[in-house]
This record gives sequence, structure tokens and C-alpha cells, in this order.
Amino acid sequence: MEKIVITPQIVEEHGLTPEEYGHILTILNREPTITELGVFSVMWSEHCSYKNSRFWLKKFPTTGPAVMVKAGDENAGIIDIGDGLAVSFKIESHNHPSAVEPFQGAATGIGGIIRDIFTMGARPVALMNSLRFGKLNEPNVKRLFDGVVRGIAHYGNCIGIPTVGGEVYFDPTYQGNPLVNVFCLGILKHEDITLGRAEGVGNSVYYLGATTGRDGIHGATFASVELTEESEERKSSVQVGDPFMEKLLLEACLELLQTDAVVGIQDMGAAGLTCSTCETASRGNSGIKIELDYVPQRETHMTPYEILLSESQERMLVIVKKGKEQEVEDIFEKWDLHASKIGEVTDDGIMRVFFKGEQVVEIPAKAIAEDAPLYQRSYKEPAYYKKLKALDLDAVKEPNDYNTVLQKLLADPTIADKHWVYEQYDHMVITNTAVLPGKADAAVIRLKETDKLLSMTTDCNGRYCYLDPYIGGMIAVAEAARNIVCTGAVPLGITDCLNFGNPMKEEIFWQFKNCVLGISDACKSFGIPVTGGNVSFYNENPDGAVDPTPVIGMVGLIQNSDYVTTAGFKQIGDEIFLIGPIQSNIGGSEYLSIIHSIKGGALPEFDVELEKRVQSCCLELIRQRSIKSAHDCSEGGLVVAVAESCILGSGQKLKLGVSIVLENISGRIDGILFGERQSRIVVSAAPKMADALIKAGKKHNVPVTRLGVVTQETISWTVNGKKVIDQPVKESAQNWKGEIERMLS
Amino acid sequence: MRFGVVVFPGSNCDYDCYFAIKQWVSSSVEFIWHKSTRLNTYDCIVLPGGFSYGDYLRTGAIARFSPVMDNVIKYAENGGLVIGICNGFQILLESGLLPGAMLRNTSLRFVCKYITLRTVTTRTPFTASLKKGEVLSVPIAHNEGNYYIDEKGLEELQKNSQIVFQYCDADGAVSDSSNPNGSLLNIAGICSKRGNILGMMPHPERCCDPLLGSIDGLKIFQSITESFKKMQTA
Amino acid sequence: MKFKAAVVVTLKESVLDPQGVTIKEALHHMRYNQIESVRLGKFVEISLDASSAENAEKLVHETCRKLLVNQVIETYKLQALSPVSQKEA
Amino acid sequence: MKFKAAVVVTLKESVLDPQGVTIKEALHHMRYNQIESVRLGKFVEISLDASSAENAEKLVHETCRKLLVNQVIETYKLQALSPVSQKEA
Ligand SMILES: Nc1ncnc2c1ncn2[C@@H]1O[C@H](COP(=O)(O)OP(=O)(O)O)[C@@H](O)[C@H]1O
Ligand SMILES: [Mg+2]
Repeated sequence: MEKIVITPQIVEEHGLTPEEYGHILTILNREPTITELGVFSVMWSEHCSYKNSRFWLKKFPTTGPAVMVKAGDENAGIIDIGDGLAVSFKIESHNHPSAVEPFQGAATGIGGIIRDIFTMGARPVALMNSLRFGKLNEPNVKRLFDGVVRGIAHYGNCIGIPTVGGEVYFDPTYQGNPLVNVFCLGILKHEDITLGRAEGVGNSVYYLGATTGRDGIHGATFASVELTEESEERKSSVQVGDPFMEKLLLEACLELLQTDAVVGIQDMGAAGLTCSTCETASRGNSGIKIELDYVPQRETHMTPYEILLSESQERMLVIVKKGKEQEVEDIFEKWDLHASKIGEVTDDGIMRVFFKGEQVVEIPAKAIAEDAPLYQRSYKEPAYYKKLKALDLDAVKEPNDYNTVLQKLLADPTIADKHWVYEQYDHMVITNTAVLPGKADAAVIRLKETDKLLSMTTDCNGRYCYLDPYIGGMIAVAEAARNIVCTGAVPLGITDCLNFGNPMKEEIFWQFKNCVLGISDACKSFGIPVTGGNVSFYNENPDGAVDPTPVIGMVGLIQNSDYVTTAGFKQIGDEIFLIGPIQSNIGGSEYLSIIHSIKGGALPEFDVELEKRVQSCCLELIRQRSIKSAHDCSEGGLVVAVAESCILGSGQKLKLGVSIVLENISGRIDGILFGERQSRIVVSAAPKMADALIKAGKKHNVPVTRLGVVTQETISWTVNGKKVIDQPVKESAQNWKGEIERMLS
Repeated sequence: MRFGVVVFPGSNCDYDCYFAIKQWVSSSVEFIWHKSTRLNTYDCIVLPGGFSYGDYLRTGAIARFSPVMDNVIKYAENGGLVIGICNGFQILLESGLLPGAMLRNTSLRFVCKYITLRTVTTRTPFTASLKKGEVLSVPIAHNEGNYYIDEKGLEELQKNSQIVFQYCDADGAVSDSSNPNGSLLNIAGICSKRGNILGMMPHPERCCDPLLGSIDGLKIFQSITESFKKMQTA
Repeated sequence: MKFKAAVVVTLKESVLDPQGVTIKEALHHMRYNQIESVRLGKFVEISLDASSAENAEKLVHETCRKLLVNQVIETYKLQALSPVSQKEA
Repeated sequence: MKFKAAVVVTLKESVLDPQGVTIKEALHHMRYNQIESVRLGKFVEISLDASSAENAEKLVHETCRKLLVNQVIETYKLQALSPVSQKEA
């Protein structure tokens, strides 16, 4: 092979700084080959090494009595849920691929997150997706939204894992930079935990799954240095997902793990073969030797550089005990999968790669996997921050027609019902979905053969994080926990997906740092560990960065099905209460944005201690069976939450309404109605339970206010003796349920 | 009564069927690997839903050539009970055990939701314990449930009372507005002439447990066991 | 000898093509009103090994009838079949 | 004037075609081992109205680029374009 001289230009094109290159020279004690440079460049990329974020991510609390595998140690964390069972869950971004090709980008995102979970030995049983797009009336947004939803549906439905929940926001900040974050949860027995380790000298390294092509090999210019003309023209930045292949991989791997033939297993995700070989070797304190000639290839004349860096989907690396190869090959054969032994575990701590008999890589595995550079980026408070906070909202005129405001908010695509989305997803396969999408603040799945159920949600309001990254980060955790609690669950842990702009910009990094601290402090306060996550930077275009969007995926445990609680009102005559403070300002609200076109104002006051008390109070009432429904107040505030509970509780014939009367209200009416103060839950209960609610409020030291009563057909709000809202439920339901479809057709 | 649930590569409701049957219908239920060729120990064969072979090319097209299918065909020809659910129904169509074919849903979208079904005939073992006209609430989850058959074929179906389920509204009325996928005559399920083979798009195995919202699916499985009992004693 | 075959599979005329209809409507939305109808079929490219062109043709027809085409709703046409020179392959 | 156009849309060579691969393997299971590869594409038949063959061609290319073809992963070829006699149409 022709030898390529590494020039500063090539180094730069590989995204490595001169200092980083110097570090490489020290590690190797010589110049790297072009292939080795490629290996370092992908392993030390932001995506694999978290070099710009790791310092701050260490602030997260990662331990707890139930944590079995900690964040960062493996592909995903694991939490004990009793009965000898555990859960593994994780969220990941696929923003950039989805922007280029929404269908395949989203589909391969699902494929990737599922692999992360089953490599842990867990059977994936639930998916969620957290999506953000620009304004839905933009044709390009429609195309992206449609493509992403179809892509998720394509992959998730085919592989047979239900998509049980998620969220969708539409805001101009995501115009041109859609966010596609996908979450997967798996269940496993304690004894089935599998680690991504290459251990035991002489053990075999197997390559399993799809063939390798020139997919997703990074960069463009440097590639021409080595790649042949053929590769240039045949290179594809878009990967096509093959959910059928992944289904076979999933079943074969889980079957494999029931034997004692497997030492370790790791998916080939970002940085493909490179990452999986050096990470498994590094974790196992071993070396690894592979021969690229045995790697099944889809295209001709691939170079070692290309084979190592390819990001072709649906591939796994399996470390097999010496002597057990046949047992393993039989299982692959059963599933019609092609497996190929590509190398073995060694004891010299070196990752060695051979191609046509020649050694093309010789690097200490630990050095690439663990000695990645670590930076403390500088940060600076953005200019907008104090200005927006100080915005005088008293100047905002209160509308005189609140009926119209309510209808506009219900029809706001961010607030509107998402059945257009979740009905395209198989959300019932595996027959565990005890609370279907749309029925409660979080999805609930049962755990077969136990009394327990799991609750899960994703949450983040990017606008809050823009206006106040620290509080916004805290609120993301608090809201997720509140959603979990509203279904009758106790939070177990979170996974986070941190979507930000360019971290080299000090103002962006300031947002990042403060969001991380907010999340971290909230988690510590709640006692909820972070079990893993993902960072996605560079979500920006010439018009600017997206609002800081640290999406929280949270999982909770419900002790038994008696506690499962949904959001819809249940019966005429039931009384409606608010647990939590009733006063709110309108800063940062969807109301302010939609009705007054203002993005700003100070966020309503947030007190994490109050939040915790509100949640404890709600959970206690659920466990006493004192309340029949619980729904948290989020976008759209109190009135929207109540309207949703009416609509969700209504059947085809009977429409539930409300009659709400509030007296002695001071301050802005629109704040009470549409403000988005946190720590508020709307519940309903039989009239005879009223005392129990008031008592619980006193006990937990939280305000509990009787709002009114469940009626029929009409949503009616009277404030200080004046009827401010009077609307047929039917009309509200039509606006809320139909708007997304109307906008797309 | 001994049930066998066939597992094709890409089946994903196999375990759901197994679990629902085991828990609510019969303790005797086994998986049948698609490469298996012995079926005679079973009293009812279930072809489950999912995406056999990824549904690549056409739904059910490749699974139809799995080794097990030759025996399923023989088994059915001998009068054995076969129920194909969703992808299983599509496989039955591709294999020629049931007439017609599936087209893409007219919405061109996958659709997963509860729908209501009207029981058109009770002459099959799968519906014998139901009431004629009985309305069931059962989920669907498919991309290709738009049943098609040519005019002559349709006449045959009607003449032989082979239409078993139709999509309907909550009151049992069959109308365009209650058709979720464009299916001809709102057809949701059909049977063979003899009535021993049923293909249906909705998923009864998803609604056997009260915890999951509806137990109407159980009625179909119970009908199978009751009919079987009767056949045994007859 | 290596051959390459191109097969076109289309829905029978009598069968409604939901995809084609939707594409046509989308084109009308985009103001391409001159488009009067669209029908969507499959294009299958097959590379195969056979002792003669005749055998290759026979093989392609067989795979079409058995697997590639559902004759209840579809018809097909073998559009092209040509030998591939060793170099190309 | 009425025209009929036939367009073939295929995945770019470098792009994985999971369907094609699976179909090929299925054919192998059915003992058609002579089949070396299968790639699946789309066949689109368009009927349209245009003032000239030239305009018809322009229109077809436009709809391909705008809607029918996802140029990130696909390429297409206008296979045929021919006027339809009034009677046929
Ligand atoms: N992208 C999505 N995928 C699946 N389900 C979704 C998605 N977006 C929203 N949903 C479901 O729709 C319901 C309402 O979501 P959302 O409006 O975000 O609720 P809330 O404001 O109460 O958190 C939830 O059950 C949620 O899981
Ligand atoms: Mg929400």
C-alpha cells in the first residue's frame, strides 16, 4: 500500500488539533499511519470522547442503592427493580442524520439505541421519542416531521418494540435544526447482565450482522487523500436501516447470552469497528488483534481506513470463549445470520489491525479509549440573558376573550393531541402497555409475571432553558418526576440527551454548563441517579443555535396496578382540586409565545423543595386511592390541563365538562389561567374524599385548592364572579385532536 | 387443547400469542420454529403477527416459503384449525390458503389503535361462541390491511359466508367512516370455505387481559377451545 | 455466464393503487395539474449465473412466478436480459 | 397532447438495499443459488398532458426531482416517454 505522509493539513482535516496530534506522537512514539490517524480522530471526536463535556458531566450524581451498572461504564446503565429484575435504559440523539434524511436518519437512530440496550443483556420492551421541529406551517418542517415519524414507525414497528410515549415541540428555534432523540428501555434478570469486555487471551472475536460498506465515513476532504476515486463517488453519508436484520441480531444475541459461551458483547455504533474493538479491549484490560480481510464487505476495494471507520448499521462484536465457537456459530446459523471470526483477544494491551497480512494499526487500546483529551471550555453569560429576564410583562395586555385564547392554545401543535404521531407507532406489541399513549402524563407498561409496572416519560422545555438554563434544567427533571408521580410511580433514574449549539462559543457553553448544573442539583435533591445519556453539540445554523434542550428521560416504578393513575376525569360530580400553588406569572409560557408573540420574561418562581412536597402529596393520595385522576400543569397552564382532563375522560357519547369557580383571586387573571408555574397537579376525587385531600395538603405543607366539579358538555371558568371561559367540550376536543392532521393535509 | 405458535424470522407477536394463550386459554402451548416440519401434535396452529422477513418485497411473501408452510398447508387441508393474525393473515393470503391479497392502507400510513369489529358469521370454530352481529373492541396495527379481491372472488366469499369480521362503528354499523385502511367491504377477517382457517388483521391476543383495557380478544380464543371440545365429543 | 435481468412488476389495471393516487394528489397540490395519473410498481434488478441466455430467462420467469410477483394483484414484464462481460462483473 | 412516461427509481449503488439482500437470501433458501444479487427499485408510470414532448420530458424530470425521487439515496432514469393517441387515452 502506498504510504501517506501525515501533513498538518491532514491532521486538521481529521478534526485534531496540533496539541492532540502531539499527544498521539507521544503515545505511539512515532508517526501514525493514515489508518491510525483515522482511528484516533474518530475515537477522540466529540461524539465518542465527550472531550468538551465530560468535565461537567461528572457533576451528575450517578450512584444509588439500586444502581447496578453506573453511567459511563458501559453502553447503558442498569437499575435494580426487585424480584431479581433490572432495567436498562438510555436516550440518544440522531439530530444531524435526521436533518439530512429524516426517514433513514430517525430509523437508524432507533436501531442504534436498541442495540445499546440489548448489548447489556436486556430485552428491549419500550421505545420513546422526543422530537423538536420548526413551525409546523413551514413546508420543510412538514416534510421533516412526516419523515421522522415514518422512520421511527418503520424501524420500531418492524422490530416489534412498542413506542409507548414521547413528546413533540414546534418552535422556530428548531427551524433547520430538528432534534430527534430516541429512548429505549430493556428488562433483564440480574444474572443476565452482559458487559462490553474483551477478556481472556485467545478468546475469539466475532463480527456479527450486516456487511460493511462505506457508510457514514466522516469528513470529505481528507478522504480524498487516501480513498480511491471509487470510494469518493460511492461514499454515502446516509445509512439505510435494516430493522429485520436487527431483529435477528437481537434474538440471536439474547439467545447467545443464555449460554456461557460469551465473554462480552458490544454494538458497532459510532466509529464502528474501531470503537467496539478498542473499547472492549480497554475495558477488559486486554489487547485485541483483528484481520480486516475477514470482515464481510458490501463494497469492493475498501481500504483498511474505510473498513475501520465505516458506520454501517446492524453490526455487533461478540467475544466468545475459546472452545465455545461452535455453540455460538450454531445459534447464528439458526437465525440465518452470517458471523465471521475476525480476530482474538491478546494480552499485550495493544489494538492490532491487519490487512492483507500487513499490520496497519498498532495502538495501546487504553490510550485511545481512555486517554482522550479533556477540555474545560470557557463560558460567558450571553447578552440576551439579563435583558429577557427583565422584560416588563405588566405591559402585556390581558385579552378580553379567553375563550379564543383557550381554543388557540389547544390547537397549538405543541399542545395539541399527538395521536397523529403515536397511532403510526405500534404502541401495544409485547402486550405490556397498561396505559396507552395520550391517556396519562407518562407511559405505563406492566412487568409480566410480577405485580409491578414501569412508568416512563421524556421532558424538556427548551424555552425555559433558554430563559434560564439552570432553572430550566431543574424544571426538566422536576416535570419528568411529576409526570412519573402522576401515574402512581416512584422515580428510579434518568437518562439525559443534551442538545446544544456549538460548544466552542462561550455563550453556548454557558448554557450547557448551567443546564448540567441544574439537572445535577435537581437529581441530587430528588435523590434520582443519572444512569447515562448523550451529548449533541453543533445544533446550529447560520441563523443561530437551538434553544438549549436537555431532554430528560425518566423511568419510575409502580408497585402494583391499583396505583396506576391516568389524566382523564372519570365521573360527573367528582370534585377537582389543584395540588400546588395557584398563582403564576406568564413569563416563558406558551401563552405568551403564541398569543403575544413574546419569548421572554422571568420564569415563574420555582422551588424544588415545594416540588418534592407536591409530588409526595400526590403520590400519597394515589396510594390511599383517594384520587381518580392526576394531570400535571405544563404548557398552556391550568386551563389547558383541566380541558385535557375533560377531553381525555370523555367517551364517544358522554362529554365531561367542568364548572370551576375561583374567588378572591388577586393579580393577573391570564397568569392564573395560562401561566406555567411548576409544581402543580390537577386531580379529581369523589366528593367524600375532599377532607382527605385537604388533610394531605396540610400534612405535606402544600396548598390544595378546590377548583370545582366535573360536569357535562361545557368547560366553564368563573373568576372573581366573572365568567371568563364558557366553551362546549366538543369544540375544544375538535381543536385539540384535529389540528396537527389539519395542518399536514 | 394443544396450541402451536409458529415463529418466523421477524415474527414479533409470537410471544404475545403464546403468553395470552398460556395465561388465559390453555396451558398447552408451544412455539414452532419455522424450519420445523412436524405439526401433527397440535390442535390449532397460530400464525402470529409481526414483520416476517421484514415484510420485504410484500408482506408475508417470503415467509410463505419457510419450510413449515408446506406442512401448515397440509395440516389445514386435513381440516386442522389455523388462525393467522395480521402478518399471519398476510402469510395465509400469500400461500393461497385464503383468497385475495393485501394492499397498502389507503392512508399510506401504519395505523395502531383500537377499532370495533362486527362478527358477521358464527359458523366458524373461531366465532361459534360469539353472537352474530356481536361487536368486539380489538386493536389493529398494520401498514397493509387493505384487503383486496376481485369481483368474482368477492361473490364467492359472500356466497360461502367466508367474511367473518368487518370493521364497524361502536354500534355495529359498517360504514366508510369506520374503515381504517380502505379494505374492500370493510373486511377485517375471512375464513376458508370449510371454516377451519381464519385470517384476521386485528390482534385478539392484545386484548385478553383486563389490565390492558379490553378482553374481547379472549372471546375468540375461548370460542376455539369450546368448538374444539364440541368436535372432540361429537 | 453472468446475466443481468430487469423486471418490472406492476399492479393489475383493475387494482386500485393507493400509492399512485396519493402521489398524483400530492403533485396536484404542488400545482402539477398536468399529471393525470401515477401508478407505482416495482423494479427488480437481478444478477444471476446461467449456462445460456435461454436458461437465464427461464430462471427469471420462475422466480417471478414463485416469489417476486403476486399474481392475484400484480403482473410483470421481463424488460431486459443481457449477458455481463466478465470484466464488468 | 397526452403522454405516458416510465421512470425507474433505484437506490444509489453505494446504499444498502436490505430488501434486495433479503430477497436474494430467500431465493437461495428456495435453492435458486444461481441468483447472485437482487436490488429493488420503483417503477413509476406517469400519464400527463403537455404541449410537446419536450415539455412533457421537462415536467417528468421536475416531478422526479421534487417528489418522486429522494436524491439523497436514490437515482432515477426516465426510461420511456411516448405520446398516447387520443383513442388509447
Ligand atoms: N413523539 C411521540 N411519540 C409517541 N408518543 C407521543 C409523542 N409525542 C407525544 N406523545 C404522547 O402523547 C401524549 C401527550 O404528550 P404531551 O402533549 O407531551 O403530554 P404532556 O404535555 O402531558 O407531557 C403522551 O402520552 C405522549 O407520550
Ligand atoms: Mg409535555
